[in-house]
Amino acid sequence: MTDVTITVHYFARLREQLGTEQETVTIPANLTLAELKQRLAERGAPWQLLTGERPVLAAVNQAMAKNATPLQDRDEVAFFPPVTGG
Amino acid sequence: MTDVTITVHYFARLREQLGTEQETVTIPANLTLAELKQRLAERGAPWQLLTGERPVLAAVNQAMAKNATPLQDRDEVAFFPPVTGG
Amino acid sequence: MTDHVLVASADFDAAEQLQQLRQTSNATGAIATFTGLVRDYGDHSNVTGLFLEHYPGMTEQVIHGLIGDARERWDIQSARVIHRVGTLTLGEQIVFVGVSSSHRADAFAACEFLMDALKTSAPFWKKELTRDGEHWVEQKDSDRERGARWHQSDPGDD
Amino acid sequence: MTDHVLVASADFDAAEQLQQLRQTSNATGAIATFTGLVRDYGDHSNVTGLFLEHYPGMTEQVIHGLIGDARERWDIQSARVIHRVGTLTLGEQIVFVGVSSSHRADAFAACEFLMDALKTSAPFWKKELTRDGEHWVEQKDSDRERGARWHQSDPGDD
Repeated sequence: MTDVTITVHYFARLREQLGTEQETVTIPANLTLAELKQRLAERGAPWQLLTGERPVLAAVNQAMAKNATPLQDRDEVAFFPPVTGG
Repeated sequence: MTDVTITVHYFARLREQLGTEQETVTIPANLTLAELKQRLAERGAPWQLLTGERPVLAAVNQAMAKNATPLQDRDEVAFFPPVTGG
Repeated sequence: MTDHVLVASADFDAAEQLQQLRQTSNATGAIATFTGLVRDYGDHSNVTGLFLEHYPGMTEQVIHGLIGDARERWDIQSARVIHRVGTLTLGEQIVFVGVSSSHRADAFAACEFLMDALKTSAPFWKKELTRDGEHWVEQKDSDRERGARWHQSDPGDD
Repeated sequence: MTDHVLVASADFDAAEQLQQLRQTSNATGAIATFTGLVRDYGDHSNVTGLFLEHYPGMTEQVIHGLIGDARERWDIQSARVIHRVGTLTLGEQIVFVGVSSSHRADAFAACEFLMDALKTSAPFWKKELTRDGEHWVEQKDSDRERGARWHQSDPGDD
């Protein structure tokens, strides 16, 4: 199975807790968003925050996305806490 | 019974139709607003508009008033159509 | 906490009103405003202007009373109401209502309540000036219904 | 019919926004606006400022989408949304939403809908800066409820 490369952005509290604003990740093609979160969480603390109790929202290519969304090459993924603007 | 003197103001469509903006009227003390309207309507056309089908609102001393309100000396009475500001 | 009520023929500066509302308090988090303009149709089409009449003295009292009603129902800080009278042309400002509050829900509700109440409770009368003549505007059922809406949750209210 | 969406760290002139909304069309009779300010308390007291983060690109898309949603539901002419990001101090403007319409009910509803939607659907995150430190603001149940309100009359809506 071909590997694909995606970028992952982290925002707000999550960005601070993970100490990461953006990274490039190589994953197998057609991995879902849920599987990506699981893989990242396996890095150990603090990454298990992605699958923890506090809600983490996700966007793929700048649109809100659900856990079942399959990821494609060059996708832009973002993880963030519930929004609090306005 | 003592007579009292009141001022009567007319606004908007009513003012135009009656050709009167303001007048001073001498009436018996304790006449009600309804009785005042009746007396004015007895002047004949166009004054019967005050007791006609189209609604006429009234204020006494610059507060909305009901037909049963008794009038006192120096009261400021106003008759006008439903309001349409804003 | 100071409110401001003005009925005048002169135009007003909505920007200045907004600025005043911003300076209410450090607890002000929300400002809702409404501006009404002369548009090209109303009861009739081809409206070129409006003539607005009011009952001097009573108007201002009624508006202060409406602000008092709003203050009893919502947590608001300052309210500013300006209503013009006389002859206005297409596009001109007719009315401004601005409310400041700590919370947006209160600012929105009080602002909309005041606008609805101005339409049904304050002694103003509007005459439309059109190419084909002029005529007094009739009070709308929709305005009466919108005004009545605010009383539905207060069964004891008159 | 032109809408305006701006996400920027620079302050904005609400007066200019109002002026733009006034010039929409001769059919514009109503302009509703909302301005949000940094107030001295939020999740914590003694707030001295806010830090606002957003998701560049996605934010603007989401806001344009929300304006599209508003346009489907109400008869609105123009909508302008400005949201600031970065560090803001007490009393500063955070957000402006302005909507023009022929009718006041539509202007009010669309303006309030857009504000509620910004709080629950646009990728902004607020951090409160207080004398005792800083902390990310939590999303409020009340905001979720206010956001959900707009969907209640659309049973087929997601």
